[in-house]
Order: sequence, then C-alpha cells, then structure tokens
Amino acid sequence: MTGLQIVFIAVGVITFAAAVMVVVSRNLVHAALWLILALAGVAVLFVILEAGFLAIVQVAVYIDAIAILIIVTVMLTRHAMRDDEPQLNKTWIWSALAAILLFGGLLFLFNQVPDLVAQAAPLVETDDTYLEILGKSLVDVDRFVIPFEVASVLLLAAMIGAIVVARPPSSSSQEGGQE
Amino acid sequence: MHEPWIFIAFLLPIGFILPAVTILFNRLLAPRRPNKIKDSTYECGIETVGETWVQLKGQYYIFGLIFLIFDIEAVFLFPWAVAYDKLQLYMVLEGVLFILILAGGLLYAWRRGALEWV
Amino acid sequence: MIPLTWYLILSAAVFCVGLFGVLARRNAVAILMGIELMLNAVNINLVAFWRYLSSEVISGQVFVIIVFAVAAAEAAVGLALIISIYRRKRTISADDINLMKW
Amino acid sequence: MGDPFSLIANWLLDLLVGFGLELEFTKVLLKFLGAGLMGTVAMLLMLFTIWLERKIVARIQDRLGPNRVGPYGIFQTVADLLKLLTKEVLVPSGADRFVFIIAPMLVVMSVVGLWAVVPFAPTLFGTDVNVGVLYLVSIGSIGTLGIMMAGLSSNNKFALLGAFRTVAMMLSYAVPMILALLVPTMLAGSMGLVDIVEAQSSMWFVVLAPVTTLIFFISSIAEVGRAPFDLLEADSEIVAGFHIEYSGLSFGMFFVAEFLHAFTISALTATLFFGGWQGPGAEAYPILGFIYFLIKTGLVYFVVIWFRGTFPRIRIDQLNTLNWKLLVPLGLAAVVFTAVIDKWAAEQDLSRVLMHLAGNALLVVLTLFALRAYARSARKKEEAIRSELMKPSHVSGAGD
Repeated sequence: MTGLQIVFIAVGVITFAAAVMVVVSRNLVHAALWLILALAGVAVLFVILEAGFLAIVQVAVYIDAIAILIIVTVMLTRHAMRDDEPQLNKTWIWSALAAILLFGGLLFLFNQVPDLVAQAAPLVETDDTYLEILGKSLVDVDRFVIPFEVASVLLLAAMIGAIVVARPPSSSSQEGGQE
Repeated sequence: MHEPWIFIAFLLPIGFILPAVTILFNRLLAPRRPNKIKDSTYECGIETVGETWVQLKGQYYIFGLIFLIFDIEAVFLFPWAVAYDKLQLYMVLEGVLFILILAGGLLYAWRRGALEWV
Repeated sequence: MIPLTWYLILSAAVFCVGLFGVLARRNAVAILMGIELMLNAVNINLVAFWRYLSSEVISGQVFVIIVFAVAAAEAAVGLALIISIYRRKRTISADDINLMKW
Repeated sequence: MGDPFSLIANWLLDLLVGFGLELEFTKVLLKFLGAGLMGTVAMLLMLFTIWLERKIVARIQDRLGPNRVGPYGIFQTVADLLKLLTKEVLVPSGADRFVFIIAPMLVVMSVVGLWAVVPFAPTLFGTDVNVGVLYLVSIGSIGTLGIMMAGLSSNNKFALLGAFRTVAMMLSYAVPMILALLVPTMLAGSMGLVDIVEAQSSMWFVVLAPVTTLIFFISSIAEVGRAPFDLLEADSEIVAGFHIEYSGLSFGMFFVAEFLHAFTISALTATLFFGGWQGPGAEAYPILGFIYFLIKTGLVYFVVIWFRGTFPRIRIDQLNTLNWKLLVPLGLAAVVFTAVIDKWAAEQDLSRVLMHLAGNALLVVLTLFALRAYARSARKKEEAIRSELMKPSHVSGAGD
C-alpha cells in the first residue's frame, strides 16, 4: 500500500504547488492554467479515494467547462488590468496572516481529534453498482429527488441570469471594433 | 476499485510523452538558425498591426456558459441513465422533467437571440 | 492505506491558499479562481469523509455532486457579472468596484 | 485457439512471474506495457490511415493521390514524416514558450487517452472503467484546452481568433454529443463500453436509436474539426487557424491528433451503436470479434472520408444554427423519447424494437415539419428583403 501513499504525496504536493501558483502568478492566463493543474490533481485524489465517477465529473465540469469559461473571461477582460500592475491589494499581508492562522488552527484541531479513522473499510460490493444506487437515489422520492429537481431549477436560473447579465447592451455602438 | 484506473494512469502520460519525444527528435535533427524575421508573427507577410490581445466578443462566453450548464446536466443524468432499468415510470418522468426544465433554458437563450452567431 | 488526516491537511492547505487568493488578489477573476480552489478543498474533504466514515451510504457523493452544480452556477453568474462590470466601468479590479460599499 | 490476446497476456505473465517477479507488480507492469503498446500502435497507425484517407479522397475527386513512394504510394506518409522531422521547430518571438510547446502534446494525449476504454475484442481492451462514456466526453474535451493553449501562447491575433472559434465550435458540438451518449447508456444500463457492447448482442443500438446515432456521428465529426466542419482551419481560404505559428513536428502533432481522432470516432461509433466486436462466433473466437470490429470501424471511417470528399464546407452561422437549433433540441427530444418509450414498452409488454423505431420515425417526421416551417419563414424573410431592395424608390435613392 505504500505505492498508493507515494502517489498521494506526489499528487498532493503538485496540487498544493499549483494552488499556490494560482494565487501568486501575475499573468492571469498562467494562473488559470495552474488552476487546471490543481483541479486535475484533485481529480486524481478522487480516483485514489475510489470515487471514479466524481473524478471524471471533476474533469468534465471543472477542467473542460469552468476552466475554459475562466480563460474566456480573462481574455474578454484582459484590457482592464495589465500584468505589471500590483496584483495584490494593500492589505495582503493581513490576508496572508489570516490564511496562515486558519491553517494553524485547523492543524491544531486535527491534532485534537484522537485517531479519526486510520483505515477505510473496503467498499461493499452489492448487486447494484454504486452508480446505479446513486442514480436511483437521485430520483427516489424518499431520498434526493428534491435536490435533484432544485438543481435543475438552479441551473436554469444560472443560465438565464448569466445570459441576461453577460449579453451586450442592445446598443452595440460602445462595443465597436470587437471581434 | 483502483485497478481499472491504473491503465489510464499509464496511458495518459504515455500519450503525452510520445509526442514530446517525437518533437524532441525533431529539435535534435532539424537545423536551428533563428533570426528576427523568421521568429516574427506570421500574418501572410504583412507587418503586424496593433497588439496581439485583440478584444474578443462576448458571444464566446455564452457558448461556454451553455456548454457548462449542459455538462452539469449530464453529471446528473448519467447516473439516472445507468440506473434506468431499475427505475419505475415516475422516476423516469422525474428525469424527463429535469431535462425539460433545462430545455426551457435553451428555449430562453434561443428567444433572446443568444444562440445567433453575430 | 492513506490516513484520513493526510486528506484533511491537504484540503486545509488548499483551502487556506484559496482564501488568501480571495482576500488578497485585486483582479475579480483571480478572486473567483480562489473561490474555485476553496470549493475544491471542500470537495476533497467531503469525498474523503464519505470514503472513510460512511462509504455504505451514497449521501456523500450526492453532496459533492450538488457542490459541483452550485460551483458551476456560481462560476457562470460570477463571470457574467465580471464581464458586465468590465463593459460598464472598464475595470475588473475589486478595489474599484466599491459603489455599494458605503 | 481463437483467443490470442489473453493467451499472449497469460504467457507473458507466467514468464515474468517465472523470473521471480511478484504477481501484483507483474500485473501492473503488464498494464504499463499494454499502455505503451497501445500508444505506439495508435501513433503508428496514422502512417497508414493518412495514406488511406488521401488515397480515397483522391479517388472520390477523380485524382490518383499519392503514388510515388512504394507500391500505391503507401510509404508517402513515412516520407512526409521524415521531411517534417528535418524542419526547424520555430517558437515565435513573444510566445509563451512553455505553453506553446506543450499544447500539441496535450491535444495528442486527449486523443490517445480515448483508446483506453475502447473494447477491440471480447478479451482485448485497455480497461473496463465503469464510467467509460463520461470518460470519453471529459478526456476528449481536454483537446479543447490544448487548442486554446496553442492559440493563447502563439502571440498571433489570428491564432488567437482561430483558437477561440474552434473552441466555441467544439464546446457547442460537445452538447449534442453528451446528449447522444445518454441513449446508449440508458439502453445498456451501464456507462462501461464493454457492457454497452455486450448489451448489443441481441440488437445493435443503431436499430433502436437511429436518430441518436446520426446525432452522435455528426457531432463527433464536428468535434474532430473534419470537413464539412473544417471552416475554422480551412487551408484553402484562411491561413490555418490556431496552429498558424506551429512548424515541423509540433504542427505534425496537431495533424496526427486530427487524423487519429477521426479514426477514433469511427471506432467509437462502431462500438456504441454498431455492436463493436459483436458478430457471429465472436464470443467463442475473440480474434473473429477483433476482425468484425476492424471491419465496422473501417466502414464508418470510410463514411467519414466520404463526407470529407463530397460535402462542401458549411458557413459559420450555418454551423451554429445546425448545432443549437437542430442537433441539441433533437438530442433532448431523442433522450426523452427513448426514456419514456422504453419504460412504457416494457410495462405494456410491447415489442421494444418496433416501439423504438416508431418513436424515431415520429421524431424524424416532427423534425421535417419543423425544418419546413423554418425554411418557409427564412424564405419569407429573404423575399421581404429582396422586394425591399428592388423597390424603384430605393434604386433611385441610391443614385442620388
């Protein structure tokens, strides 16, 4: 099992480093690419946690859709802020302190909890695969049908809202020279 | 449970390294005499005008957005489709309702003209 | 086997990095990226807890999927807002978007 | 005797374990070797399919095609490869070097990665992961990312615009593809491609869902960026799109990725809708299944080339309209129809095949009516504009 631990440490270090690069790179396109690396690292962690479906969903939703959307936005708004301007605000030192304090506090907390669960029980194999159970419980009246339908309404609202907000104003004169 | 993923964990890096090695070979074999004109931006022989970062139009955002929404929809619907055989009719209809609500969003985008290529 | 604590530490670290990004970056898009990092840290935690503490029930996975949906909606609307602000005010610096501050 | 694949694998396993290697480690090692073999075969296969494609397109267009290097010009691609190998790899000034260099590798990776889940024969497949279909969608879309990186890093505004247009098109056409993939998942009750092929033992899904097959086929051709959807890199009209600044084998990798992707979508169409390796005697003799798979893939690939040879390029607004106003609504309708009909037919104890065919026929008829209405309104609009232009006052007004 040590092989898995080595993989975990490698992926964890890459994910963390990529996350750090996201917040420190000056070039926003680079930040977005680092974000993609961090997200891919999280997907590998999901595979290690035997949640293959979630890993693929992580790739499909975050890397393929959200990251691309972020890059598109960066390109659309690129003229607003140059890379050589200061990228951090004046109180960044306090923010860094807050983040470090929070991390220290969380570490302290983990230390307080005695021996969470060292060993994960092997996944129980049933007649239905876990995807079937997942699919069934999503539309089961006794389980998650309300979140399921509410999620669709949420997505509908997000789609309509984003289209309304992001559509250029009908007088396209101020947008002249766009491609 | 990890087992099916080991092959993918090998194949993806290999798919990345094979072209890398090929390009590396190319770099080793090919001549390298860079000069300023050769390295300049290629625009069919015309001098480059203005900066590279041209303003893109917001339409690209709309397409990305609709793709994102349908991607998430797929995340909910694929488990539903996998469990399809074991669902009762009303459960199937709940999935259909889910699709129809999102189809409403598509219809809205259509009516607003957000799907036109301008 | 990997101890659960490792996941918790990694997730806490990523969360704090994301928090720093949200608090300290000036660019609104960078702030959104920080939020995505934080959401991902939360997801690591949710999946790890599902796997280690309650792998016999599916609720943990459903939780994560709902987080995905919320993250997608948040990114969609948040980025649309940024584009809209850029159109109207020609800025995406969070310092300058302060009309509602006072 | 008919199963050389597991025979070879078992023989290798026994051999390596005989050398004193640990069993678990040997299994992982074999997977690694398998992955390496698959990647290499995928890349080398291109030498053949590029030749094949050029030859067939040439015949369609009444030309000879490559005929100099080797018999029937079969080594033409090798010669092209050697030529590209001696071309200087340029990195334009002002380019984002690292991103620029890794972009083509990412594109190739996303295509080679697709092969992991394709079942070539009953006993020959990379891996049977239980989320195979979603894997296809998500790994295939990584290519989009590579294209975007290529455009962003080139420091060329035309590369940037080309990349963004390509990305917009690929994102758009991924939507009907996802919807089309829902149908085989539903019919097979599994996302694993091995299970999907096995579920087609009695009936191919193309019979149950012809409309979905067509949607999947069209949207995956668009995903590859093949003719008639190659307007974003139409080499005879605009420069090259996102790979304008690439030279040597860096460019060659985009080329390889495109051709490999075209072959891969043929294999996927054959797997998902045409029964994959299914055929008489395939269960007993896996080698026969592999041959069936190759024949089906070859036929679908021929249709892809045929499309390329015959259809004219479509315009960008037509591309957009075709996707959002035809394929996506049709895909949604097909999913709903399939879901309701299959359940209903099971409850009423009706013939599954007949009900599905009837549902698809209804869908086609409805689509045709919608298309007629759309064409009429479009014609009316055009006539209104034309009569507006033909008015005498307008003509004289222009002369003033």
